[in-house]
Amino acid sequence: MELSGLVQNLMNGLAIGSVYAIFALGYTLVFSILGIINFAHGAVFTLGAYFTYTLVAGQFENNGLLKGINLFPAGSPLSGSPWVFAAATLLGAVGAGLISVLIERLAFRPMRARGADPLLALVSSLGVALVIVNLIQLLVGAEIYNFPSNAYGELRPALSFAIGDKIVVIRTVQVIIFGVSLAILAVLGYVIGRTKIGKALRAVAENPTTASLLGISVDRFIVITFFLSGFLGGLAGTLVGTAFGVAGPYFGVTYGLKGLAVIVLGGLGSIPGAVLGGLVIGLAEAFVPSDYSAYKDAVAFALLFVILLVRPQGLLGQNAAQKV
Amino acid sequence: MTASQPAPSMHPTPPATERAVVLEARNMTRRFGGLVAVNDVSFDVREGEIFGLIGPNGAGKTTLFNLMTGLTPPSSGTLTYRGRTVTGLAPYRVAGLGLSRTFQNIRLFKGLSALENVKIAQHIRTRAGLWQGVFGSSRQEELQVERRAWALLDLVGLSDRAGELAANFSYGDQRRLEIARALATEPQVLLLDEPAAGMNTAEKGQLTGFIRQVRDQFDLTVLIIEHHVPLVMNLCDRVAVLNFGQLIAVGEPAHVQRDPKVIEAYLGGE
Amino acid sequence: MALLEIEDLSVNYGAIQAVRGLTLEVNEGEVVTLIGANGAGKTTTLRAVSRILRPVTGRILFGGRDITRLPPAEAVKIGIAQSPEGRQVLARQSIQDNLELGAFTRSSRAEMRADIEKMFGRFPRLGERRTQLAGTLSGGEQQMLAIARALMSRPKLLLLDEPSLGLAPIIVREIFAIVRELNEQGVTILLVEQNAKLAMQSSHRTYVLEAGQMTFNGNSADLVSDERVLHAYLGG
Amino acid sequence: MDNFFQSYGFLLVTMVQAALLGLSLYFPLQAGQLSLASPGFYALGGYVAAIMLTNPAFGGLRDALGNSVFPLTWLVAAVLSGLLGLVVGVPALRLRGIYLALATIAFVEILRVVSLNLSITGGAIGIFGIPQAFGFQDRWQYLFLFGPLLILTLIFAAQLERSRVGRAFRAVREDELAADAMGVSPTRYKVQAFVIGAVLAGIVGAMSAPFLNTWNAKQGTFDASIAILAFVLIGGSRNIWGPVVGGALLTAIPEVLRPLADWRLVINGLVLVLASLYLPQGIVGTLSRGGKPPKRPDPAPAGPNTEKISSSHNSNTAENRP
Amino acid sequence: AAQKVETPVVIGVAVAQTSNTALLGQEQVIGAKFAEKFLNARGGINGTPFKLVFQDTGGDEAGAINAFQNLITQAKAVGIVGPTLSQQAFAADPIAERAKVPVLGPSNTAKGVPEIGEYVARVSAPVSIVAPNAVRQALKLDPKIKRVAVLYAQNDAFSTSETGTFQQTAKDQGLTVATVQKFQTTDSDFTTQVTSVLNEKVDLVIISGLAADGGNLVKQLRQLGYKGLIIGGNGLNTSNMFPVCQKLCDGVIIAQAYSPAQPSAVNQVFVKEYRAQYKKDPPQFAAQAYAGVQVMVEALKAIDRKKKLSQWDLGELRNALNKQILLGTYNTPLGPISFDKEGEVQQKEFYVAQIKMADAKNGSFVFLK
Ligand SMILES: Nc1ncnc2c1ncn2[C@@H]1O[C@H](COP(=O)(O)OP(=O)(O)OP(=O)(O)O)[C@@H](O)[C@H]1O
Ligand SMILES: Nc1ncnc2c1ncn2[C@@H]1O[C@H](COP(=O)(O)OP(=O)(O)OP(=O)(O)O)[C@@H](O)[C@H]1O
Ligand SMILES: CC(C)C[C@H](N)C(=O)O
Ligand SMILES: [Mg+2]
Ligand SMILES: [Mg+2]
Repeated sequence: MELSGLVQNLMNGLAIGSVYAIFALGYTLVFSILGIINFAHGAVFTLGAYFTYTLVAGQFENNGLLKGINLFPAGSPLSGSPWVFAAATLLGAVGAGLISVLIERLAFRPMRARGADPLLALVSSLGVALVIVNLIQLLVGAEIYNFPSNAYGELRPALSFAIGDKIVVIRTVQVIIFGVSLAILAVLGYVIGRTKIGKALRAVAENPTTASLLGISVDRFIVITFFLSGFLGGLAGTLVGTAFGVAGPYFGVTYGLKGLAVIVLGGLGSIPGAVLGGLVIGLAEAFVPSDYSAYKDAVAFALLFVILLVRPQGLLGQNAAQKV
Repeated sequence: MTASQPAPSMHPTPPATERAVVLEARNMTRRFGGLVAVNDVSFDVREGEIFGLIGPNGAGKTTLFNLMTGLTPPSSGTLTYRGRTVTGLAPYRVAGLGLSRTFQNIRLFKGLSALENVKIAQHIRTRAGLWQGVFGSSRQEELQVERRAWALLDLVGLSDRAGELAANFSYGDQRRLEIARALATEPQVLLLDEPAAGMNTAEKGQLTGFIRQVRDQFDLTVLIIEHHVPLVMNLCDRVAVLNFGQLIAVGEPAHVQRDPKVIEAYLGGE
Repeated sequence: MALLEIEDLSVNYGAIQAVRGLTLEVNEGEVVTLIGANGAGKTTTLRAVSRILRPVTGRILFGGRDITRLPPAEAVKIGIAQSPEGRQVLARQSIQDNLELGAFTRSSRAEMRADIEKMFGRFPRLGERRTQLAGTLSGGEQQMLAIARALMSRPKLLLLDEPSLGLAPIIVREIFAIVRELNEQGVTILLVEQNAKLAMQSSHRTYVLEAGQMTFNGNSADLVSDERVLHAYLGG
Repeated sequence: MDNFFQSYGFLLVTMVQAALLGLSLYFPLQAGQLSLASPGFYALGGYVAAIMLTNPAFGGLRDALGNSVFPLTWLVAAVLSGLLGLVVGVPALRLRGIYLALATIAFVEILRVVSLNLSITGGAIGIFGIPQAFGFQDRWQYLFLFGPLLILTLIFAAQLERSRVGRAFRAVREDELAADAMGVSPTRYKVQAFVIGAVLAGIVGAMSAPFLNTWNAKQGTFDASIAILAFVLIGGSRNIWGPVVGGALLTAIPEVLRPLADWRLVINGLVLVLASLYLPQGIVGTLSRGGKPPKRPDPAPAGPNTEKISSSHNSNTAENRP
Repeated sequence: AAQKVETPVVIGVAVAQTSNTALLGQEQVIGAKFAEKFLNARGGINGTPFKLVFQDTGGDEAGAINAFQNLITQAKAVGIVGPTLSQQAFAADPIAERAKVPVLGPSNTAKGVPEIGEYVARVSAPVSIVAPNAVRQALKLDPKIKRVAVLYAQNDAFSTSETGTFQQTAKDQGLTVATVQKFQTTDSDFTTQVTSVLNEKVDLVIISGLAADGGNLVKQLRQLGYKGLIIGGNGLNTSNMFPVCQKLCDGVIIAQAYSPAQPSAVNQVFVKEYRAQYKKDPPQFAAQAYAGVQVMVEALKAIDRKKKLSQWDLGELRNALNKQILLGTYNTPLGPISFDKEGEVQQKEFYVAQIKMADAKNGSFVFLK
């Protein structure tokens, strides 16, 4: 492969991969503490984007029960400035975090109290996802909403340079997403890996009863985790939304499967694993020769399959340290 | 039945030294990273013997059991059982050869009833495949499995709770169930990893008699890991002592008990 | 004064009544032993005191305060620690992390570090292995870790569920030395032990449980020579 | 009545079909394997049937066999699914829990993408105009195929559960390592359970292709994997009736809710949540809690081993406690 | 027993109101509801009102079959307009065929749909007829075009069949297909495809996909620096694409089976009312759904004139309706249409439009002559 192609694929892969990673982080957080896959995460991701959109645009158009309602009849004060947009993004993420906490309260906690099969959480969260997605459609319709293109101010839409006679380009939005996901990784990695909070989280994850015997308030930690997960999910939703449009109520759900692949590849419950997994899958997809682009999805999954056979616990997953 | 009175043996047993060697461990070694958990251990176990394995915590006793039953592959060394090499076989094949064990950290099928636990362990001694099972042509075999399972539960005194989930048993009762399950595989060598843990002194005494009894009834050779010194001294024909992975003494209990190395490493001066 | 008072406690697992109408008390500064056959309800009692089981009836008072409805994490905060049956070490964490988590409710990092070193002094075996994952430790090593971890919270009341289980004789002696030493420092201890003789020698009073109910109790010194106890638990 | 079958015939058959797919996931789950590969084998079976029933290459065969071609499609689907199950199962079953689930989903996705790109599978459009099994005109007539298959599968499952192999499955589910140490080969029984599920899903697929009139890559997807898992969990994963009840109910609910129009999927979601919360053991698990205690069989007509134990069997068992 | 026809007469509409496909189905619902309101206001079926019964098909085959069965047996619809996707049509249309209920596909454009059976017809012109117009138009705008890149959503039945037509047309017109890139309708990042396109130095890009993915593709092509012409397929033929590529949608060429500029009176009324309500031009899918209902209603009128509908037996009416649909010529918002004997729509006028964005959100399809 030519150098330019290599560089281009690398950049493409990193960009796509960080989108996967940022989505998968929230998944993995909840998994790491409760050992369950929260299928509603995709829906929370979508909600984050819709929340931000509501704050920015103030109204929804053609369809749904909210049609015709306008938060800002005098024209939105919020659109246009990148700082205001950033504030809206933050609020949207907080909203998503709160919803996530609510989901935990209503759909997970009672189940834990009854000692249900943890797999059942899959079903329960699937139900929650169904409710959220269809409520969105009922309220604002299935159409695509998009953030104003000047959300990030006057940044150029793409950065490009040439290697030889070939051009290499990357979208600015993707650079932003890449940066944000690295920053999130750094912060989370520090909190989980280096602080007392992180240790307690891992203890709760491994054995809640034992954790409570050590004075760790299990429920409180679970709430914190869900908030974080929702917050990150919502943030990711907005970021991805600015890059690709908020493509209807199913927007986040389509990331669900990839996100799952990412966290499993990286190692369930591992924060750096989620990021590494995202990047690996992103890169693998980017390096599929374009003649075979039809097999792109299959390549990601074939890679996953093969890697799992070699490393059954995923790339950065811990081998269950169990001695007989 | 009490500790001091051994159950009357059904066979007149020849002295240990004259009996055939059934197990030969040769230079068995296992490393975990830099740690040598079992270090070049060799010993023989003879037919019908009750062979004790003692040593400080972390000496490598459980690891040695794991090596012998195929759960952990040795880094080097071999174990032969009646002339056949056991090391390198999968655990279920080792069980098939007739070596069965209990676990220090109890590993029952917790979500299944006591009865099921014991039935499952007869797997290797029964034949019915998928189709025989589905077409009901294995009914005779099933009935036998069922009967043996009850008999074994009787033996450990748990048959009145046969239908209860293993998880619901208290710690000591789980240990009893583990022994019944191990016996269900119809072993010729029984490896017990701290069977008396969680039992009180009186119960430990009963256990001594019980182990002798099953040894005689089923013609077993027994290896036992135990920290309760009186039990070991009372029960075992011979005792091996491990320390930091190495065998530091093998011999008759009374002899080993006086070994200064053993006293220093394990028993502690008193 | 009684530090721990259990009044008419009953605990069920589904339909199974594991503890029935148990009343007992542990005075401040006392070591109390709880003995009984397998399945008598000893572990269940400790789990109820630690608040991980919810009693059906009865009250649990700690320092005069009713803690029957307290969440388990709060129980640790007010000074109740347990070394549980089956060790329950956090298998995927290192020895060091297990001990640090034992001190979760404490705030001074420096004190915690010093205490960890103290534990390593007591159990050199653990000190040699600080970074080893607890799940790969031998049974006895895990037991030492579980006890050390319980001590890390500097409890007022220490609950020990069969602490000598799986330990070599030397270490068993060490454990009971610790019990005495802690007690001299004023820690109150409720001890469940199968090694009844040793436990009674190291304790002030003893309760005997049978099928979820208390059958008798008294000064340990008296009970050691009691016929009934002798026969049932001491192998006499 | 007639009208009932006309209106709900399709639904009834899809309910039975869902029950069968639920069972195909239930088998590996019996051996503790969270395999979500069913939609893959289902899709494979469907393609096998669709191709055999429409592809000109099989024209001669169809003419020669008449209606017997339908059972033949089931057989071929079963065999191919079984073989593929073996090939995928042996390596994949080294994985545990969610890892296995994802590896099997990966398998489903790979199959999907491949079938999208092959011409024999009709690419993205798929295969349409599939002839009707035995000339059935109404959807409900397919009950004559799926119904007996369900009954046979249930009998199979019930018998299996009581047998030695069924016990081996449960042992592996409860504790692989202990099972191994007690003489049960985990690999062998995991693969067996997986292949049984694969074969069943393949046959269901082969029966479904004519039933749906068309077959395409959307038949085997991640969504289907999750839906089938939900059937089993909501119905109850520890009883053969669980997948049946769960599959039938969860298939019926969105249809029953049709009068709610726009709200129907919202309510459907709520039902899933509430069912998970209030029926933690699944519907059947909750209904059938507390089985009766096992009964001791009549004393043995002395076999060599039992004799030994019974002869020493002390009447006072408590005394005999070790 | 023979069933009488009830009033108001029921026409079934089975389109995707949930799932991913709802984005398109939602427009069809609107179009059909417009038809219901206007045609009833103008006397319905010679004075007898009719009523639409909607059944959600979701996005899959089972959903479509269930919806059809419901309409046939529960709602006793005389005919059905639906389903949304061709793939669903292959599953559900045979159900109607066997029950002898006429079906009009409002948006099924894949090959082979009318051939499903006697009772199956469609008002949506197949891609093979519509698509080539766009390529011809592009060449008119820029005769120097030589190299073409073709991109399509490979998991979408209709997009894969459309791309075949596009590629054939390009070759027929003497163009070089420099690269063919595939994607999924669920994809949102197209950097890989776009950079391949850029490096091939093409001067025309042809996209077959749906609104969200297609819109994103357009947006990313432009953002990453593609300057040439873009042709979008039928799936991009909706204003739903505007919010996705916003200003960057500008200039995309789309061949249409419908244009708001179509001058017939019926269309102009439709457009006016639609604009009044939604502040934008009606999209093709709404117009086609409207046309589907309209065809049913007009065919019913013709039957009613011979014998009052209330006198008919339901089965016979369905039969007669099927025959009548194929006989008539209808003046719909799509322009005048009729059917061949297979049920394939015969449409005279096709359009090529170019997107003109007024601002970030609003734009229109400008009719190219
Ligand atoms: N999987 C493993 N990884 C790392 N170290 C291990 C592993 N298994 C065992 N060890 C170490 O090997 C040593 C021997 O352990 P083993 O369990 O055999 O001891 P033991 O003699 O049975 O002790 P105990 O009497 O406490 O049960 C221990 O120090 C233990 O920490
Ligand atoms: N999780 C459980 N579910 C059901 N029953 C249980 C459970 N745990 C314990 N039991 C039952 O409750 C009773 C008391 O058990 P507990 O564990 O308290 O006994 P114990 O005195 O600690 O015994 P051991 O000395 O064997 O540890 C026993 O009959 C036991 O079978
Ligand atoms: C709604 C449309 C995009 C459907 C497409 N024309 C099809 O036939 O599948
Ligand atoms: Mg050990
Ligand atoms: Mg206990």
